[in-house]
Amino acid sequence: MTTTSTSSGQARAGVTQPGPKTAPGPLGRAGRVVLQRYGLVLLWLLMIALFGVLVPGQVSGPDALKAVLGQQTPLVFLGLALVCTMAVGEFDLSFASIFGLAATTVPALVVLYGWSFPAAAAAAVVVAAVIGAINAALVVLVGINSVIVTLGIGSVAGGAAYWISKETSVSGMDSALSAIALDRFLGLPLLFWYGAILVAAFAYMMGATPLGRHILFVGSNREVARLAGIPVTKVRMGAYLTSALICGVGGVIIAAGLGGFDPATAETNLMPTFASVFLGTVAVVPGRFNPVGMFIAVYFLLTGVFGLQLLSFSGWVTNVFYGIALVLAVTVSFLLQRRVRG
Amino acid sequence: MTTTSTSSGQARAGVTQPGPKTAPGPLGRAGRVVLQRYGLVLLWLLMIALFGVLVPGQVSGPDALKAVLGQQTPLVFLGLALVCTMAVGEFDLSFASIFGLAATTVPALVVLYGWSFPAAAAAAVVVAAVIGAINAALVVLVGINSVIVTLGIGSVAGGAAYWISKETSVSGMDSALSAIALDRFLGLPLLFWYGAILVAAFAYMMGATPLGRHILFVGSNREVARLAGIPVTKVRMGAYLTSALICGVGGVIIAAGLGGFDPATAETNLMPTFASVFLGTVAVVPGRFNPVGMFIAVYFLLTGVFGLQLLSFSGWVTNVFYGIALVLAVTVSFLLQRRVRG
Amino acid sequence: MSTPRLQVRDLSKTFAGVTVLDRATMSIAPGEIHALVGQNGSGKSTLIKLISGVYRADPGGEILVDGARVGPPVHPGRLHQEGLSFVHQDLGLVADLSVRENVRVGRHSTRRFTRWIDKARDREAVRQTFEFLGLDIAPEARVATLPPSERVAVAVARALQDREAGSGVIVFDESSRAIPREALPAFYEMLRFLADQGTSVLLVSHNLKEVLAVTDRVTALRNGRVVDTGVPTADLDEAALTRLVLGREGTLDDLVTTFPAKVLPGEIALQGVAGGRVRDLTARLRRGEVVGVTGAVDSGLLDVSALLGGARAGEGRIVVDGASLDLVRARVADFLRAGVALIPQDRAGQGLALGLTVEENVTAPHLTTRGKAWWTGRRWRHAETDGVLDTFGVQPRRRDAVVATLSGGNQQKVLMGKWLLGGPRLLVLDDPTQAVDVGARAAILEATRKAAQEGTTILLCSAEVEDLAAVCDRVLVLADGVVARELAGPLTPEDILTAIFTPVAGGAA
Amino acid sequence: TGASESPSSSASASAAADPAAATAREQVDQASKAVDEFTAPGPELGDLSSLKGKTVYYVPANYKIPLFHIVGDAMTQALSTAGVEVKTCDGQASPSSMASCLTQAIDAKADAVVSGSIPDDLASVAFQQVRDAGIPLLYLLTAPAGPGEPEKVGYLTPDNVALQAINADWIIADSGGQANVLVVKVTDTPATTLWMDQGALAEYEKTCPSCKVTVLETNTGQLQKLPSLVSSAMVRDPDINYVQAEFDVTVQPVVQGLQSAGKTDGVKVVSGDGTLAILQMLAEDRSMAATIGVNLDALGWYGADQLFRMMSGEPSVQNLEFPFRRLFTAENVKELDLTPEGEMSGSWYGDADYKEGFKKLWGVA
Ligand SMILES: Nc1ncnc2c1ncn2[C@@H]1O[C@H](COP(=O)(O)OP(=O)(O)OP(=O)(O)O)[C@@H](O)[C@H]1O
Ligand SMILES: Nc1ncnc2c1ncn2[C@@H]1O[C@H](COP(=O)(O)OP(=O)(O)OP(=O)(O)O)[C@@H](O)[C@H]1O
Ligand SMILES: [Mg+2]
Ligand SMILES: [Mg+2]
Repeated sequence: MTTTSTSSGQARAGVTQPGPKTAPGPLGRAGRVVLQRYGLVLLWLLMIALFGVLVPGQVSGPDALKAVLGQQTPLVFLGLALVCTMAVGEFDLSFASIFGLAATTVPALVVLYGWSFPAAAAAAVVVAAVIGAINAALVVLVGINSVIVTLGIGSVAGGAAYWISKETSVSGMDSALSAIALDRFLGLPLLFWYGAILVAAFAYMMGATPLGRHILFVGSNREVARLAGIPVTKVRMGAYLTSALICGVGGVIIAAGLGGFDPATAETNLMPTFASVFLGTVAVVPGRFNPVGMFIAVYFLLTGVFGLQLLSFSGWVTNVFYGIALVLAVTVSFLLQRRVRG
Repeated sequence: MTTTSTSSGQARAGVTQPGPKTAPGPLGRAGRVVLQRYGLVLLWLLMIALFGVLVPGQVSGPDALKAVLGQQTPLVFLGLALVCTMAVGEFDLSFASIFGLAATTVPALVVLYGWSFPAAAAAAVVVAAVIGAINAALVVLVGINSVIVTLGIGSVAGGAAYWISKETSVSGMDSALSAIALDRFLGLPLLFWYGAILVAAFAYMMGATPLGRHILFVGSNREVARLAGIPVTKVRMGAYLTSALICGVGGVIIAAGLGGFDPATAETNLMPTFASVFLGTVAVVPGRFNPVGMFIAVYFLLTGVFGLQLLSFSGWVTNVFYGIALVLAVTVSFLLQRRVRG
Repeated sequence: MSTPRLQVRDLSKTFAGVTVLDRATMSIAPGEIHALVGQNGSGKSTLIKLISGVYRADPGGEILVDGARVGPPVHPGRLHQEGLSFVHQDLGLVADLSVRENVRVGRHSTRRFTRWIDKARDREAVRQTFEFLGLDIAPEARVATLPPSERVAVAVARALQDREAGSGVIVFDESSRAIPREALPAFYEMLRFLADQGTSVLLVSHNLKEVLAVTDRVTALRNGRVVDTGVPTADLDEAALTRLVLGREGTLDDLVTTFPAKVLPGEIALQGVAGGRVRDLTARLRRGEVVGVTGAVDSGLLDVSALLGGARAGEGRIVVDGASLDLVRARVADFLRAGVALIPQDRAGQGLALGLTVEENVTAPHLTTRGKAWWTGRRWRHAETDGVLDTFGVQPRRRDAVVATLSGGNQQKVLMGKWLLGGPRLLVLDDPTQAVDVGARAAILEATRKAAQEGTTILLCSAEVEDLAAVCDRVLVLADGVVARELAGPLTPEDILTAIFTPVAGGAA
Repeated sequence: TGASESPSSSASASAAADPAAATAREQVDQASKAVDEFTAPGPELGDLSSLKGKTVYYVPANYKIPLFHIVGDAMTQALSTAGVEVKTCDGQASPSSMASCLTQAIDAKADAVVSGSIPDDLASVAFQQVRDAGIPLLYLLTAPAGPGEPEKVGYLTPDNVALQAINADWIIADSGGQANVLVVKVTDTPATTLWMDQGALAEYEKTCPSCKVTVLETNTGQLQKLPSLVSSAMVRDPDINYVQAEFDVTVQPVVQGLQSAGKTDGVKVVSGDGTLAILQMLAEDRSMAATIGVNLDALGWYGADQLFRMMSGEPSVQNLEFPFRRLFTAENVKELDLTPEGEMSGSWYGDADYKEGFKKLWGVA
């Protein structure tokens, strides 16, 4: 028995020839790994250089970078939320609306109904979690197609946001609250650091803990995961709930930073988030949804848009840019995968 | 062997008890079929009656019905476009943007660039077809996930619409052109009849021709269809192209009817269309995407929204209504299916 | 006798009012290899899924491991501690992860404070498990790079790890289907080794030879009821086992003699067919002849049917009665026009659209030839479907039954009917008896023979030497992508087996 | 910061030197005054009792914008004095919805239709159908005048071109004619484009040769893109010290853009509409320096007046100059009642009691 397996293993090893082809010297190999994992970062630097050349006049590089990293964008939060669900093999089209609902609930409760900020913030997060739970129940427990469920529930959440805000953009929260999001640390707003810390925590969880491995297995084959004793239902429901919670917290922070929120703008985050998450799969852990890749991708895309705006392209370019980035990212990732998987 | 099968079949039948339960007399049976196929129509009548009671004041029923059926809505066209792709098992999130691009192209070319209407209309349809072809190429030929591709391409199409319209709503086409869409026949605008005729044609095609069966097979199991000699690639590409063409034609007609178009509004048709198409699967040919079911569902939903408006609900209620309708429709359809399958 | 390792008492399962498992009871002793056999749809997988907690059992009934009650309800998360482990039908490995990650999933060791996965301890645990199995597989190797026999070992290692030697039950539901023939001896050896240590093995299988050769005792299910349990295999022969499964005699007659070949005018030539592992397949097939194609896993056998049925791109040509079909250019539709039809092995993936009805499935390939472009027609569809239902005795006999609701054997019959309907000139069968019970197997092989008599040339691609011996007039044995041998009837399974595994002079082994 | 220096103190020194700034200053002072007296827009109306139970269809371009709620509510209140009912049909910022609403009004045999900022050419066909059906039609917040018989078609809008010009004047005055301005132009409709072009941009061209003007185009359907557009403009030209926004809805994204560019200090934002939230920012001295407002409540009452005229067969008032507008700055914002009640009452614009005035004019008091 022992000999059989071993010998056949050796035979196979003989066939694959792990000689010059698979190991092109340790240096070349390391180079390839860096290129594959951090190609996106290189591309980013390249893009920055390109814009530096193209943009007319003397634009200060550090200022531009600060402006990009300092944007009051929920994209990192939303990207993380989407990574949560996509990593366990689910789809989600409702995260932007959940975020919008939470972000609207806070100022609506504070300004229109006179709640205190902490109470309103807690309520917003609870509301987000409830929507996440509905998603989870319909997709995981009942077993309905996740694209449809999240499309529908997203629409309901969007409607709820309009309802609670009395159909307008609410603003007028105490401006002192904006410190929560906008106070600067090392020249960048706290919002950026929250995102960075969350991403780091998630990257640790996904990469180094058993839960992360469980998520990977659930995402790759549910039945197998179940037989391996992984609580698949719990992991999947947990993904929807965590995703909704992140959206909720993101909404609260963004609303505090802005002093209010316009529910109509929530949906517009859908495309950039998808583009970031899929672009993120070509970086750091190629072929897998991963938080750090997503983080890099968010700022890669924001830089792109900002650069195009510096070149005086206006509105429409953004849509086209995100759309093309998404399709390109997925195509490249797909073709890479195909090469890897054989 | 034959005997065995028979006996095991009988044993099984004995367990299921196909007595009073499965054959409740020809009349009861016909009743059940009608209920299953036309339950949505009954529900529609019920809803109309309910609104009749609830709406204050004397709203004339026929007037209200005329108002619903006479709406300048692209939903029937978009629903048909979506049925095309969903029936062959593909997803499409770009149809609304393709429609928007076509509907923007016409007035933009006519008003901003001085083209003649026929030339502009032709250009709009060609543009729509090109976008459809790009979708088809990426999904069918390259093999990328259709949700992602159509999300991305939809964003590009949306950006293109903003670009061609110079980021504003364009209007000012010759109002005589509106006759194409708005001239009345039997009290209803031509737009309604175009939709009805197209739906009838598609229903015939899907139900009674080999092409319809082929579509069914491709949608149900691509590989099986391929091995049955069905030109799967052609059918799938055809679906994306036809879908885009319908969106294009719909866009031209709507733009002519309105005398102009605002690209920002195209996306708002996404939810209602999904809701209609999925709601349509619980009617006429239960469990399958079908044009007539979709047609009924469109007017069912429009009646709902109209009734809510008469009750002075508007805005957010619409989003919630469409979202819930979609989720409910799919859940019911799914649970029915599960019962049928055992 | 000591406490049984696994005991199942009075387990029932009802789906939507249909009882598919009725008070099943069985008992497995420590250190035995126990087979679970039964016709398609008799409830084997359902029983396994009740034990693993995928389905919730009807009220009443018990599952006991070493005398301790573990359910129902079964808690999937606790199964491993309770001593039950399951090997997924397709082994369930994620190919681009390492052996360590695949084995340890679900029970990673962690460092105390960081909750970080302790790779060193995991590696050690994996090494220990393999050591116990007597294997030497590098824990950090990617699963994708392992040969099939080692992949089986990885799946088994996952099921067995952290267990005291000789404890627990390991369950395989038709896993041997995922194991190539060459790796089977090693697999059986591993099972025996485990049993000798005292671990119990529960094996679901349709392969009666395997059951007789490998297992100690047998439990048989029929129509959801246990008809006999704990029968020692030593007391059984193939006929008795068949009787146990079917409830009647089910000898595989010599179909070749019962339905002798009628030689008819006409000939099909395969010329230089190549693609995948097939390098050159050249042969002449007479009309009305059943020709077998077989070989080892890497002989190219797995690619033959797909090539000849147009399912994958290849080179060479098929000449049907003088009309040539160029494989480079031909589409599936061209194959069909030339009268070449393929019945693939993967019923759910390639053979039938499970969500559609019997009639829709049966008539699908014939719509363009029998219907008009603007009207499919109705009468011919009803008539032809009824014909298939009658010829093959499909149960239930309903045109509008959704295929997914039929049992596996009946689905296979519908699949055969769908393709025989067109009266093809060449029918390429790919292992048509896979996962099919002995009764259905006989029916399918009989239909094959009958079709040949009616003038269809049959090419049966299979590794099942019994099937080949039972129906083939001739057998072509592939080695290294070319026809290495040709055996003429009358054939015995042993002859064919020997031919497959005897190296060809000058060729690669 | 921004609004703490009032234009008078900062500009007075340089104003003497710069004649452009002096002219602008006059305009600004004029526009900052309150209106304390009500002047009837037209002749008295006869007996309105016949209008009882009639229905007016109000079709706002986008009911999600607060302005339309305020105007609609005021109009509803005013019309109800004569027993006229209002039905609202949301145009949802979509021409097809707008057209559907207008068709719906015709089908429901409405007695008058109000276009809430929907210009004729956005749904030209449907508007034509309304006119063909002989239903009185009031264009609210589009153009001051236009085609149509006065008995059947009325117009009512504040002079938006002038409003944007006044904002420009404030910036010119405040900077002493040396402003570096970022103008955020809203391209929603040809009208909104025209207001900025002929109001502000023309004003800079005409009266402020040393001002530097950069124009950003945006669309209220795409406000999410505005922050980074603003911050990229700030990065491109860090010396920009004024932002002139067209409407209050664009202020929040503008401020957001300034924040991410790290430019919240030293850039003054000016806008138009005078909504409560923006006035609060102004009062709290956060980024805002001025906003020109229109008494929307009064606008609703003026609209009702036009409707009453047409519904009782009289001609609508032509080229009506809407008087209730005011430029709010750090100087006069303190005297306002910055509460939702204050906003609703119209008290910010002066003591003129237009409600009583109208009721007398209509004979319903
Ligand atoms: N989820 C389900 N819903 C309804 N019926 C089911 C379900 N799963 C199985 N069945 C039915 O239960 C019966 C037993 O199925 P099971 O899968 O246990 O058979 P099996 O013995 O494993 O057959 P095979 O040898 O083909 O694998 C079949 O008739 C099947 O149709
Ligand atoms: N009839 C059924 N059909 C399909 N899935 C089922 C059925 N019954 C239970 N399950 C699923 O099997 C799993 C086990 O269910 P159960 O309630 O026993 O687990 P649990 O107690 O939550 O598990 P844990 O031991 O991890 O806490 C759940 O995921 C449940 O959704
Ligand atoms: Mg089974
Ligand atoms: Mg439990």
